[in-house]
Amino acid sequence: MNPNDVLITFPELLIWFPLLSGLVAFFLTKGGKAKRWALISSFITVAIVAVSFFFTDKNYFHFNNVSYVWMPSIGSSFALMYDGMGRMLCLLTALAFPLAFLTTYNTSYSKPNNFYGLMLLSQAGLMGVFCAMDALVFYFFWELAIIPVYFLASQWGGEKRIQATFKFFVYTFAASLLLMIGIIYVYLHTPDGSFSIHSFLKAKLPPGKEELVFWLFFAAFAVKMPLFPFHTWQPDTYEQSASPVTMILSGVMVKMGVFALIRWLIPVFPYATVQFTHIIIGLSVAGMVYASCIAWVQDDLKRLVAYSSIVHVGLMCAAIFARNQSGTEGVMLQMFNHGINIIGLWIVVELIEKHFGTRKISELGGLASSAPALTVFLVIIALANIALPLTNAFAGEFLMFNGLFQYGKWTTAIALTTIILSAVYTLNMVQKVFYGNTNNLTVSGTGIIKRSTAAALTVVLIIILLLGVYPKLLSELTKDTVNVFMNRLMGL
Amino acid sequence: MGITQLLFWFLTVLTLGSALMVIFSKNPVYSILWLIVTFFAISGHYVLLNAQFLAIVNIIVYAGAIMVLFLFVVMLMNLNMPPPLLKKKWLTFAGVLSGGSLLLVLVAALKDTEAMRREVEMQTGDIGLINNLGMVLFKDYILPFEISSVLFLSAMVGAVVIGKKS
Amino acid sequence: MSSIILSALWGVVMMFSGIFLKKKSLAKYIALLGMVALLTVNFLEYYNIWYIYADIGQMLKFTPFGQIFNATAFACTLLFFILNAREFEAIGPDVYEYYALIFFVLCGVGIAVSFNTLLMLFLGIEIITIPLYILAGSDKRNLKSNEASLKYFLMGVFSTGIMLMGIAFLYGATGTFYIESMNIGIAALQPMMVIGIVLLMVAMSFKVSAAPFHFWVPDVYDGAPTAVTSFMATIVKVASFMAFLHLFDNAFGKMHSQWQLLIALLTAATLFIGNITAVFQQSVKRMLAYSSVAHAGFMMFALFGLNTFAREGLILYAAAYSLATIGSFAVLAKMKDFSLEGFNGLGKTQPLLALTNTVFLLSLTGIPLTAGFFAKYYMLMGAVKNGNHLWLVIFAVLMAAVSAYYYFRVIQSMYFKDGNAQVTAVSPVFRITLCITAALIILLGVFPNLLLKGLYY
Amino acid sequence: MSKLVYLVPLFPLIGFLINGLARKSLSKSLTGIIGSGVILASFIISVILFFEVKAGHTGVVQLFDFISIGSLQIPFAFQVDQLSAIFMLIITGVGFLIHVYSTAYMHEETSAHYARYFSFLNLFVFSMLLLVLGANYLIMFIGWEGVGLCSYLLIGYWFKNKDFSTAGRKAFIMNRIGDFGFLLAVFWMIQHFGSLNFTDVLGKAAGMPLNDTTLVGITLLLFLGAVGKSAQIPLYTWLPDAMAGPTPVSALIHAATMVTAGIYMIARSNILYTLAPTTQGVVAVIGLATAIFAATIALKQNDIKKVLAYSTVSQLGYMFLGLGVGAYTGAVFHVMTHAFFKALLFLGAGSVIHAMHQEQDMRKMGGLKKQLPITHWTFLVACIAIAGIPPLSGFFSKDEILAAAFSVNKIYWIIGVLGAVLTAFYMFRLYATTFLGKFRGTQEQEQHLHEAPRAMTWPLIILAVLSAAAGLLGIPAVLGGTHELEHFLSPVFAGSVALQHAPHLDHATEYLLMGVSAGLSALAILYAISRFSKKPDMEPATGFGKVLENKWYVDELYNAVIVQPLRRLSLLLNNVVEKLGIDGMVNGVGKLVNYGGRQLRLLQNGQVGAYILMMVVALLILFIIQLFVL
Amino acid sequence: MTINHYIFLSVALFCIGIIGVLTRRNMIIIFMCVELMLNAVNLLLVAFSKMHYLSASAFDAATKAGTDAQLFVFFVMVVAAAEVSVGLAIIVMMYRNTHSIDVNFLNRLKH
Repeated sequence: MNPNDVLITFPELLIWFPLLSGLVAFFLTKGGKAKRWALISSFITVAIVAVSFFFTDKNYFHFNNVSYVWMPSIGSSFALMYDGMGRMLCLLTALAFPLAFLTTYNTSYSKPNNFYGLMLLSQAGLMGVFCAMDALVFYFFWELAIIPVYFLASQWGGEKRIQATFKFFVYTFAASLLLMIGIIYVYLHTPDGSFSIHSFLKAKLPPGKEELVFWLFFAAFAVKMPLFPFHTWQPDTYEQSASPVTMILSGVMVKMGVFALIRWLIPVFPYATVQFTHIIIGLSVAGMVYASCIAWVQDDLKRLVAYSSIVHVGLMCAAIFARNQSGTEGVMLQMFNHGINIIGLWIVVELIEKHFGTRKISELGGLASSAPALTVFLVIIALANIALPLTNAFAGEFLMFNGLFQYGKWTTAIALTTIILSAVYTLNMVQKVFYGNTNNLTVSGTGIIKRSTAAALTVVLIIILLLGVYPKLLSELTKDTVNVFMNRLMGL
Repeated sequence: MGITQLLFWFLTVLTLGSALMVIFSKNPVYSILWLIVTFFAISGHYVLLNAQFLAIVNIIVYAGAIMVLFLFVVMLMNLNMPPPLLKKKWLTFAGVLSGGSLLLVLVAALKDTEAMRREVEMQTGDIGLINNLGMVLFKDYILPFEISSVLFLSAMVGAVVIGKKS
Repeated sequence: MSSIILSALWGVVMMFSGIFLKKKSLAKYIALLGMVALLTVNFLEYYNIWYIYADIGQMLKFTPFGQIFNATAFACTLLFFILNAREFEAIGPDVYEYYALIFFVLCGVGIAVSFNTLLMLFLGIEIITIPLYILAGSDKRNLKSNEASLKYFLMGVFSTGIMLMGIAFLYGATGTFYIESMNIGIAALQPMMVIGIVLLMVAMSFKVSAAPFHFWVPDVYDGAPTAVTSFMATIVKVASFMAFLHLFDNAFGKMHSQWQLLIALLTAATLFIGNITAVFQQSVKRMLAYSSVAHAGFMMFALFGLNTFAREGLILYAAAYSLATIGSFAVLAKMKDFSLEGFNGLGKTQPLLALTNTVFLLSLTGIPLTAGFFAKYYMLMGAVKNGNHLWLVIFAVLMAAVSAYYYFRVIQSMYFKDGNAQVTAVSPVFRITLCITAALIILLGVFPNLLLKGLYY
Repeated sequence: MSKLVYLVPLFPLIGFLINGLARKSLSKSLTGIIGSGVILASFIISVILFFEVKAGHTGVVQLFDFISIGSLQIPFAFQVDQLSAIFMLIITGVGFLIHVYSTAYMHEETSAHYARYFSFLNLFVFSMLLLVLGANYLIMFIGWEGVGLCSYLLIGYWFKNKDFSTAGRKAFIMNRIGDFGFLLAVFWMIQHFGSLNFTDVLGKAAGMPLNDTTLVGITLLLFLGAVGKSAQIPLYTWLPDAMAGPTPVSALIHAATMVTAGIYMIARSNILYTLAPTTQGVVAVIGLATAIFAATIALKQNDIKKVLAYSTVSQLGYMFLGLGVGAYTGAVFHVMTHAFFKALLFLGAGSVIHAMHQEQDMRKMGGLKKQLPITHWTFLVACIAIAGIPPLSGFFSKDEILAAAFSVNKIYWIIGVLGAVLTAFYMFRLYATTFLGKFRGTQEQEQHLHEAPRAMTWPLIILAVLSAAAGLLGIPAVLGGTHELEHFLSPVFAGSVALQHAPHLDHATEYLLMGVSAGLSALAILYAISRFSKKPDMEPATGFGKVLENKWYVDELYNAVIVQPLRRLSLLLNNVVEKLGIDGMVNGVGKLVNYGGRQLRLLQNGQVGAYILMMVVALLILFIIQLFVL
Repeated sequence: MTINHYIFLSVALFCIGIIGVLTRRNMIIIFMCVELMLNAVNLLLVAFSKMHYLSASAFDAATKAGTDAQLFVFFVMVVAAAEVSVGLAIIVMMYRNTHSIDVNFLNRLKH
């Protein structure tokens, strides 16, 4: 394939398309226009990603890689790559938005044009993060992705949304700035003075500094993931944001941190990684148990899901730092599957909140009688969330724990207690919300699932079961990335 | 100790003494008058250094024009009643202390260095004469000279804008 | 050179047209004409087309660096004029004189960024500040304005004294006023040199409002008429920074390692005081004043780093910071209530103002896609490249996060809080100019090279 | 033909999908036909497969790659051999009978719930088949978790009742605790053997030294999994609570199939255990302890299903004892016989409950012999079988285990026999209280007493025949039999048998042992019948009896020692560490900045003099630093 | 005379000026103290000028070294004059509005 024959590459298309349609959405002030526009746009994005899966061959290199000169004076270029991991996360991003839009298709937000415009902008930012091959471009999108989310979360949501979002924003912003220093530092030590990831991999940091810079990077990623004990912004933000925003935040944004660990942190700082493995795995595992315990005593559905997300992310982080093939492959699977599962959970939570007017576990009950179909969906998604076999999350968690086991038996044993605790809090929630007798709040659940949400839930369900039975679909996709990652670690 | 030295010490004592009087006089008018004395003493130093042009300019511009202007303003405001020193004693004390320590620090830093032994030409030398200065001013320093006219212009405009009654 | 002469001349023109033209409203057109002429002349000069020749001896030295800066400053002033035309008319009767004074200041700016001797530095700085004493007090009946003017004046002349003492000591140590002749790299400086450098550093820090020499800033910025504050906080401040950098780069660059720690301390103090104090401000005007102190802290990194990144970064920072600050002051000037509550609900009553103001505030925070991001980026790059005192860089970004706190409070007020923000009449030209300013910020935020590649013409 | 093995789990899966998805549109009879039909289909294929295996055609059938990461290849594959064939037969056979039984038993449910019930039941059979068919530990684990899930769903089938759903939750969590061990073992195996396939793992393990640390670790962890699944001490408490589910479920899950998964798993991994005598000791002791402990509790229970539940726990203990002493065949044998008679007991109990209109307290029954003749006779057969009276099946299987226990440790045997005696006693206490004596229920109940419909009685009869006759498969040599089962299973346990060198008991001893246990049991039966047929204990128990009635207060103990402290810890973490500690720290930074701002701005006091003073002081400091410090 | 005499004299004068600025409340006096500081600078510059002249003339009798410092002093005086005109205008304006020339009176703007 001649590079000149390629009109536009997939990664570019995935960034520009949502960006432009997002900008257009701002001007669709009338009625439900913006809503429809956003939905159609997000479907097209899914279609683009779907089409891109036919062009994975090496022959299509030029469809998937691009590099424009951006700032020659400091050696930064607008370089994008669409590798297996990027492809998978782009797919997740592409899927997350229509799911979010479908769920809330019957909700009317004030100023829908701004709402949907900002949503699409954040999609563009996320795509950029997952495809960036240049540290500066990466940082650029990294920050860009959260700005729309800040506005979204502050404008639409719960009562305390402004404070909660503010905390989230300042927290992540501070951490990102540390990342910026880290990037600059590495850049200045690259052999060819470039921000390209390939130059970053060749950078030779002076002795004693790699550790410091490692932490600068790690801080940003840890806050974003969020890793215990940097997580306190998360439950508040999830609780207060509007559901579509929460879906994006937890389903996709969280993956930015995990993604960045694999793409940037560990390959760039292999020695520091080895050095701090114990600390980070320790933190992750402690965080898993800690968050599980806390999830148990939550009364708010959103907070409960938020803490469960911390547990999952802790495991992902630990598995990455175990630095073996099994763990990394597991993380790959889990990045996608956790995204789907948690979006599914949010859909159910959103439906419950909208229909019954509360998210308090103590105020709900007996939904299995009043909303049996919802119960089926929720139980399956919740079980997927606790990684029951033959649901999508199982293979990933299995591989991650397996990877962690190669790091340490006792650590794994401690981490593995979370499968018990997760069963405890999940089933506790299912029981309190769905079983038992209905009360006057929950007496009628007719019409809780609209056609659009049913479609969204069905998609989630299909993915859960399909990837549960045949995880290879995903693992084949990311195999190359894992191999590259492992070779990088082995080659040292 | 030659006459130059004597003069130098005399002028030095006069300069510092009158300067101190400036800041310690309660009446602003006295302060101004002491300041004029200081300027004269400094002009004396200029003469001693054979910087005749500056000596004259100093007297004309500073002691003559500027100080009269000050005096004029003070008189205009009819402020015979001197405001006391700062009410807060500690602030006065702090001021004196910090000014004094600044002096101390500077003196301590400078006193032992080699450069301090260098001689200063007294009474002779023609660079300070108007002949030399005029030539340089209007040949090499024409640009700053013109620039300072802009400065004056802006000061003038400003004084008018501020000063005129609206 | 042409721009220095032309701006001085245009100042005179403004003065005289004030005498002949009685109508206040004409002043802005003449001023705009002058600005356009200045910009044109500056560009021509940049491409080596000279129309005015003057014997400058060795007193001034023109570089593409200074010319790009001039172009930036003039362009900002142009926007500033358009945005603040009405404010000027509101200050007092002497509109023509205000414009004349601003042109004199621009003359000073031209000198201050291209001086080659300490004498020209001194004169340039004085030409900048003396008209500002007046402008700060131009709202004569307003006691706050008077107070601002007087405070600025008293502290300004004091700093002039400090600066002159520094110059004297430098002269004593080196026997010259030419800055390049002073630039000798020696291991141990003699005390006179040290004293001179420190005194000059203090004096320049005062001008650029670096802590702890910033105390005049909040009071003066708060008290002066908003349009004047906007001018002082932007063009004047960045020009002082250029002078600061120019001086310390060319005169003491080779002794960098010997005074770097002091700059680091000043930077840290500036960042700390500026950002932390801004957090608690209730008046947006005063908050912006403190934020200007905080930004001075970031610009100090240019002196801290003193390398190519830092120099390029300062240009970028100057442009980014000036555009954003001019913009947000312009919006502020239209507000009836300068307090934070006064902004409540601006997003609903004036969506365009709120949107552009958001862009300005985001740029000030340093969010990507705005010029502020790359400005900060270059500054930090310069500092990290320098290699010393990495703690300072980390401290700086933490303080930048604090800055997000107070800038976003304004954004919150505008969008997320209920209220009915009142603004005075806003003309279409104002709106368009505001949009242009915002667009420029975003353009520079995506392609900072547009500005920087001019440096290597 | 063995290629068709995938059909065995596939049919129930299809049944699950049809019943689950179309639950609102299917009629009850259609649901029942689909639900039972798919199991029948599986059963037929199982039978065919069984004969294939018998003819020596064993092997692994690979369907697709489940996980393949570098060198770690975990295929989705089924193992068809003697052990899985037997279990397949038990599961589909007993499962089919229970499905048929359920069609009648659950007939009062609405059709949607009815379909839900059958879909869960089908899903359960599917999971159980996966468990026994899996050719590696991962597929086994999938089924392992799957049955846990189905157990959760079926126990909480009547979800409106909070206690029932709590019981379901408890079952799932207890199972998860077991899974914790299972998973760790799996990871350890991957690390050590690089594979999870039975052939690889067991093959590689065979060459390892005795009592290797890794082996002991793996086997202990696997055993933890078995403890959870098969309800052994200390994780047995879920099983009695699981009686909250519909009675056929109790029969299927909590007697015949799921709880035996642990035994299957250890039997499958027999070589590992044989090579880890330490673990074997642990298994035997825990099994024995459970057997006796549960038996004591069963003595004082009044709920008909609770008695059966504890008896299940107790019998499972025997099976573990068998595994612990190396009598793998015996354990499997007991699984089989137990599946028949315990399913029969439960179904019989279900018939009684059905007749008594959901009354489960046997103190309110009595004298049902006349009204429920078929139930009564089949129940009696089951009771005799479980009590270990020759020649019914329970005698042979239990005796085989006890004999093996005796040859390892005499004390095992003594306690085992004690447990058997207790079993006989409480089973006949149950029998006597329920069927003998006078009716003690209400008038209304008495009028409605009726024998169950045919769909319920036929399974009872079939199971009764099986309970009575299954022993024939394993008549030991000492009684002149050939022990068909041992012969059949020998390829699976060949490795272990070769390693074991248990002293063979001489015939005299064996006779003695059999005689003692059977005799004592018979005495206990007679005593129980005479004691309870006339006047069952109606008074609330006192003293030690009360402790037994309250199950040794184990649930309360767990609650007080584990659950409540954990919950309190969680609350503490949530309210103190999270809110005040971590979040407080984050917010504290914000507050600190705010406070700093408020204090710092006081520097800006508006006084020019002060400003200049600060400038001078700063100048002074800079001088001092530059001139004297540097 | 050696240069240190002049340096110490100037520094002393300068510091007296600073002390005056710090301790007085009358704005006019403060301003005068600043003038005192400027004069200290002027004196120092002239002294330096003569010092450099002396050392330069040892090598070149026709040297003009030191001229620039004296011209600098001239410009300082120019600027000082301009400042005085502006400063006094501001002080007068202030006085007109408040009838006070006490700097402590200037405290509307703070915090």
